[in-house]
Amino acid sequence: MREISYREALREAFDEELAHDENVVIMGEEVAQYNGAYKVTQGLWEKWGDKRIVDTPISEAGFIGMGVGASMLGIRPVMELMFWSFHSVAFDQLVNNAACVRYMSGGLINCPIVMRGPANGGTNVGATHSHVPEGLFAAFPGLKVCCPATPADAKGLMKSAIRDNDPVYIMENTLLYGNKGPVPDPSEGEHIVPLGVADLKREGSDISLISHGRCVLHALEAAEQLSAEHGIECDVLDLRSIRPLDQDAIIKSVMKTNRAVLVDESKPFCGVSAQITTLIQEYAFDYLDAPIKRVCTIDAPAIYSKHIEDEQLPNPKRVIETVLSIA
Amino acid sequence: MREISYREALREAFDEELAHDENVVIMGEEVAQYNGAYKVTQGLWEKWGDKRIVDTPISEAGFIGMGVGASMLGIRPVMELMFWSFHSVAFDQLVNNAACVRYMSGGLINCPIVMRGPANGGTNVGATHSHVPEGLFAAFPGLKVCCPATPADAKGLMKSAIRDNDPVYIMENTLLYGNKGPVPDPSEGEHIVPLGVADLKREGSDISLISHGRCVLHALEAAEQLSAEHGIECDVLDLRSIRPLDQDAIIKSVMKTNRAVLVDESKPFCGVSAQITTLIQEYAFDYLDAPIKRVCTIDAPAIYSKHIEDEQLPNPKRVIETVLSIA
Amino acid sequence: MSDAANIPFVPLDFADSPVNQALSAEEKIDLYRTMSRIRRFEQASLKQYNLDKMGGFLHLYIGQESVAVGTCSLMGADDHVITAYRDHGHALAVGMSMNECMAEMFGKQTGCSKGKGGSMHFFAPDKNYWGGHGIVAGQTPLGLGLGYALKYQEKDGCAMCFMGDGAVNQGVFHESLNLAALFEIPIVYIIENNGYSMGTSQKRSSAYRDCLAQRAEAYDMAWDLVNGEDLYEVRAKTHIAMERARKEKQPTVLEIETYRYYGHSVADANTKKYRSPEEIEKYKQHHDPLLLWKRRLIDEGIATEEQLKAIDKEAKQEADASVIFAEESPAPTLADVSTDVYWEVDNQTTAGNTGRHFFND
Amino acid sequence: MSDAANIPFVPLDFADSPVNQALSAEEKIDLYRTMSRIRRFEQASLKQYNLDKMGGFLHLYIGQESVAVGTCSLMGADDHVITAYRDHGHALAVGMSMNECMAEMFGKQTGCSKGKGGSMHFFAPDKNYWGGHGIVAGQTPLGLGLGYALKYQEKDGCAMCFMGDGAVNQGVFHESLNLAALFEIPIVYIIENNGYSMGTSQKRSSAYRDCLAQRAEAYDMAWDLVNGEDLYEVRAKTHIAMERARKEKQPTVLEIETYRYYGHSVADANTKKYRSPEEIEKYKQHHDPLLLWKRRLIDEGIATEEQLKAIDKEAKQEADASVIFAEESPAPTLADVSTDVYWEVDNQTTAGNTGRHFFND
Ligand SMILES: Cc1ncc(C[n+]2csc(CCOP(=O)(O)OP(=O)(O)O)c2C)c(N)n1
Ligand SMILES: Cc1ncc(C[n+]2csc(CCOP(=O)(O)OP(=O)(O)O)c2C)c(N)n1
Ligand SMILES: [Mg+2]
Ligand SMILES: [Mg+2]
Repeated sequence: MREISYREALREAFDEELAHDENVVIMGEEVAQYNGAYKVTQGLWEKWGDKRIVDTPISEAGFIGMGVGASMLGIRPVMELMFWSFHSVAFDQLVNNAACVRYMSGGLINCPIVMRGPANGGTNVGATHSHVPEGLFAAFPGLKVCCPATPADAKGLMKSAIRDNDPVYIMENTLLYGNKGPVPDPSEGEHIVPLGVADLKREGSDISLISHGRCVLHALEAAEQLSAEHGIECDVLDLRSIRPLDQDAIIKSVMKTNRAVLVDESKPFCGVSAQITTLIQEYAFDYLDAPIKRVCTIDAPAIYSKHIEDEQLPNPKRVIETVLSIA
Repeated sequence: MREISYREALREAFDEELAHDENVVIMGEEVAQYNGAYKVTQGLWEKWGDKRIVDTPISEAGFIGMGVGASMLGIRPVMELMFWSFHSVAFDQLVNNAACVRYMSGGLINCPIVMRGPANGGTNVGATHSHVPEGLFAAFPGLKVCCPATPADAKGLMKSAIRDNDPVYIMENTLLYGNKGPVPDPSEGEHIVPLGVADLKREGSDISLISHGRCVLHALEAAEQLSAEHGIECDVLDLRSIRPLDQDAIIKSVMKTNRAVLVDESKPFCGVSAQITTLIQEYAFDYLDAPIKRVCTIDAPAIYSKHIEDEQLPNPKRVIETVLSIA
Repeated sequence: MSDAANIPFVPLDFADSPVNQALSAEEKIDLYRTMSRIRRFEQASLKQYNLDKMGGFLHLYIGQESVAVGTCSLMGADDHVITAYRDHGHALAVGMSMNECMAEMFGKQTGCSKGKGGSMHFFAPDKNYWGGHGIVAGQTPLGLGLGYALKYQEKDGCAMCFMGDGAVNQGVFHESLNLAALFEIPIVYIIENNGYSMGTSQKRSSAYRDCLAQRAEAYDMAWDLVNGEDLYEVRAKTHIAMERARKEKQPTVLEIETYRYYGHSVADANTKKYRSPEEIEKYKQHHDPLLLWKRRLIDEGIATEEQLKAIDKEAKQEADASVIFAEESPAPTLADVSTDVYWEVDNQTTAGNTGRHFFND
Repeated sequence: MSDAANIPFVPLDFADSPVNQALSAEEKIDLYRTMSRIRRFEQASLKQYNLDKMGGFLHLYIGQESVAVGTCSLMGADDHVITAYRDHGHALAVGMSMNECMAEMFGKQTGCSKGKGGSMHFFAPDKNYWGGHGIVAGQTPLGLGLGYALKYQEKDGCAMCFMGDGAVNQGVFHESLNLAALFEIPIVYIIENNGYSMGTSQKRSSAYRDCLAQRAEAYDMAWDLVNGEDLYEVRAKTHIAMERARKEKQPTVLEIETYRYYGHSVADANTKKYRSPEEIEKYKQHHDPLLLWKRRLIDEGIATEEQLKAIDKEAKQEADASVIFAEESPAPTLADVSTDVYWEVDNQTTAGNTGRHFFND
């Protein structure tokens, strides 16, 4: 299969959906004339013009609220947050207007909006720019959240998200944009990955590594090393979508392996992995041979220093140590 | 001991701390001339005047940021959010500036600020006004969060919070303001409840009910009924403070009872109880005779209808059902 | 010095404006009817609130009726409305029924929002009415989005976004104004200035030069100040702003001066503390929009006192009937708590059936 | 018609303003030195950034030096400063050392923020410098708080809060302006208008009448527009605003026109796409604040070309030395990740030792 980058895969999703539905509009800071701060939208403005690809001022609450309002009338805005970290200045629009307006109107309204952008640490940009808010948003019923780890998933989930009639928040990752991977050629038909379906990216019977986003790559790397050096075979389950969640896949894997390590870039307190732990201990209680362990970001604001930030984040070394502590 | 209301207990804490430290200033919408939307600050403006009790416009991001800035220079603002739900329009100031400025400055700065106000469902004010964000904020290292359930704890925790040199977010509850309870008389010396110390509000050996805020009262009520009707004796542990957290008290209780039900007004996904569950299964794995169960708010935005909202929330009936399912 | 200085001052009569000249007698009476229906509806709801038939807040619109009725009477098929929590007036003005509104406050399944929204969250997208929003100024960028969509879809309509005088100090409103001007959005922001945000007077909450609408100048945007007690003036000036939006794709901020007779909400215990009883009485006696319009209709020979009284009576009967309707309607069940969260789930699509959406353990 | 019409136009010379008249020759040379140190420091950091010695972003201030230096040169003991992520100029202008700043960018323990903040987050509270903030306009209410505290503590100082031209469209800035005017806070908001927010020109991001500072009028607040290339003008006009804050407790918005020569950050690949190379060249040749100030000093007979060159050279040496200092300093350890989160924990107080604060499983 052809290989394209995560960035290109996303761009292809936008391009196809812009063609597929004239109500799709891409919006955000620097997405048009500048081609996107991380070049995800490169070339789209040139191709699609001012109406479909729209630069906004630095007014996240304003333009996201505008997108939510427009979506109520049938526009399908795909809004870039230059960093997902900037959610903090638009939180009300994100968790009240987008998430609750359907409910508060008794189902009269729906918001087919997509919010997207990079949501990750590891680029030495400091505490305010390194939030990983997938758990934060998945906590709000009414919202859907996903975190693609590969180019194929990035494209497939984005296309699902744009066609979804509920608000979907997609957490990308600046450190993945350049990664290449196989993505089906458009000539072979549409490549769509449904929300709510996890992907078993590696099979093993000794322990389940459950992860999402870039941490999936750490889990896979750790799994190879554990296999080679310790003879431990890991299931590596990529959640892909946090809400809806493929709980069946999680429970199935743990019932098989009887042990789980969750690899999650969230801060530990109330992170996504706390919710997954809660589900596993409830639905697979009798199958667990050891406590569920987590590898999260070390519990402090994100440190700037490039000499140490990678160690604050989950990484293969920490995954291996944790697996060995219970395997 | 004399009995005063939760509201009066808070007011007493403010009054004492206003006297104790001239840098303490109370701020928020309608806190001064109007005496507070929920009358928590009643009489303080008359007594302390314009400098110490300050009405603000409806500009939560602006005035909370102002409070954070002032706290960097040694002022100790105690800021009311008329509803904690309005955090959504001030989120950046709450989770970036207050929580991270110490870290980003390498410890050169600290923010002795208190944010407070009611944070609860159950008053039929709809989805946007009924958030319970203790888990949301406790997820941010740099912040401290507590949720008093009784008048004595309200006063004692508030006094600790005001004297604390870090940002402390206190989640009160409109449905508790009128509740009366024993609070030591000021003549007997200062009544202070430290952050990070849970309170075992009832003893029993069959199961641990772990809770915070108003849910503690549901847990206590359920415990009485379980004792009377089913002969089941519950430990009822009131966390009081979510971060710092009295993990020792939690683990000790579960090691004694071998079963736990968490009663938590959070929405279930990544709620406080997900974090507590994660800790228990890790630190008391071998002591658990059944999966940890949770009684949370039913996973949807808050419904308005007074005919049903109480059933969306944790309540004694749901606690009892859940306990019986594993006891 | 021109001759103008010698012409005696006579206040503008907005009755002469084309949009008012075009009104038929029947339409003028209808305007009265709608205002009367709002007032009677709210009086009935106040009574029911005090009988504990509702939960939460009740923000009464009484005293401000001419604003919603005057502005909404100008709406065409592609004009849309969004407002804050003080939303009953606009709801009835766009044509929602008393029944669905009263039932909503009673928290019943037959409510416009199935009892899920309450008093602050009335919705009727089929009538171009997008709520009812509780977070102060939270609706201001949503309104922008309505205007954005209209322009995007090349419809000739505009959005009207209502807000209070206290809402002008929320940052998102300013972001919205900048975006409206920059993107040339067909929107009219309408500040219903009733002088107070809860217990705080305009002076204690806002810094301004001459008035609040003037803040639009910061964005080189058109604005106007409107005397809200005069239905003709409301219509005349709003019409200009709506036409500017529809034809020129230019936004406007209108500040409409008005007054509320009751407290901020029914729970407002201080309503006679931060405003003097004399102030309230003055408005009721000399500036009441229903009274003034009634006089106007009589002066113009369009209706008699008796005819208008009959309209009031009908309105009261309609309101009373809506109470019975609400009372007799079924309450939501526990199952209802979990619907209307996700469109895909409600519509049982493949997406809605894939993965776990709800996390009740 | 008055006689004024007959007097030929001569531009104002801000050198005549009292605050500039009061400058000694040594002080004028010092102003040059500080500007030169900023430029050399940043040139050195750019080189190190390209050698991969730093992580994250590097937002260069080169071209804007007169703004930080002119304004901060007016600071007294009780005047405080806060700014955005483009913060190196202000840091050196308030007296921070190159060593601590360079080491910060290198992510070393000896950095002003112990390597925890990076280029965007320099801090020196002992020099009344409160950062360095990365969220656009997030610092604007913090600045307000500094002013609030000064007034509360009855100090005669003021706060200066810097921001970019793109930051004016964040709502929190407007909330801050309203509060500043309403509460009479001693603050000067300084918009450093370099014409662009990343790749977006002022025209494409902001709606305005004549200029951005004029938005202050919405709050009945004083404002002024300043030619930033002229150090005398920057000082003269900022001084007026600071005095207004200190003496009258009244806020001001100043918009200082300036220019950055490099991209938005070093990562900005489009820097020559959204602005023409000619535009950049024009500024470098005709509007460079160092060049202009150098000429001025020579014209005034205060310094010779050689003397100023020597200052540049010293500055470069200091910058080079700071690179060595940074390079040789130790990096933070994993243990350092977990300090500086809570004051009470760091200070091992009873509160800091009670309950669990960190949740690494
Ligand atoms: C963000 C936010 N802050 C505070 C409140 C609480 N609150 C509700 S209405 C109100 C006063 C608003 O006054 P105004 O905008 O003048 O509207 P009016 O009630 O007069 O119609 C306040 C403070 C809220 N709902 N949202
Ligand atoms: C809330 C927020 N949105 C977006 C960004 C990303 N961002 C950082 S700087 C910048 C441009 C700011 O331009 P301006 O205010 O003119 O300042 P300048 O960089 O020119 O000094 C943007 C969009 C951010 N840091 N914070
Ligand atoms: Mg008002
Ligand atoms: Mg700029």
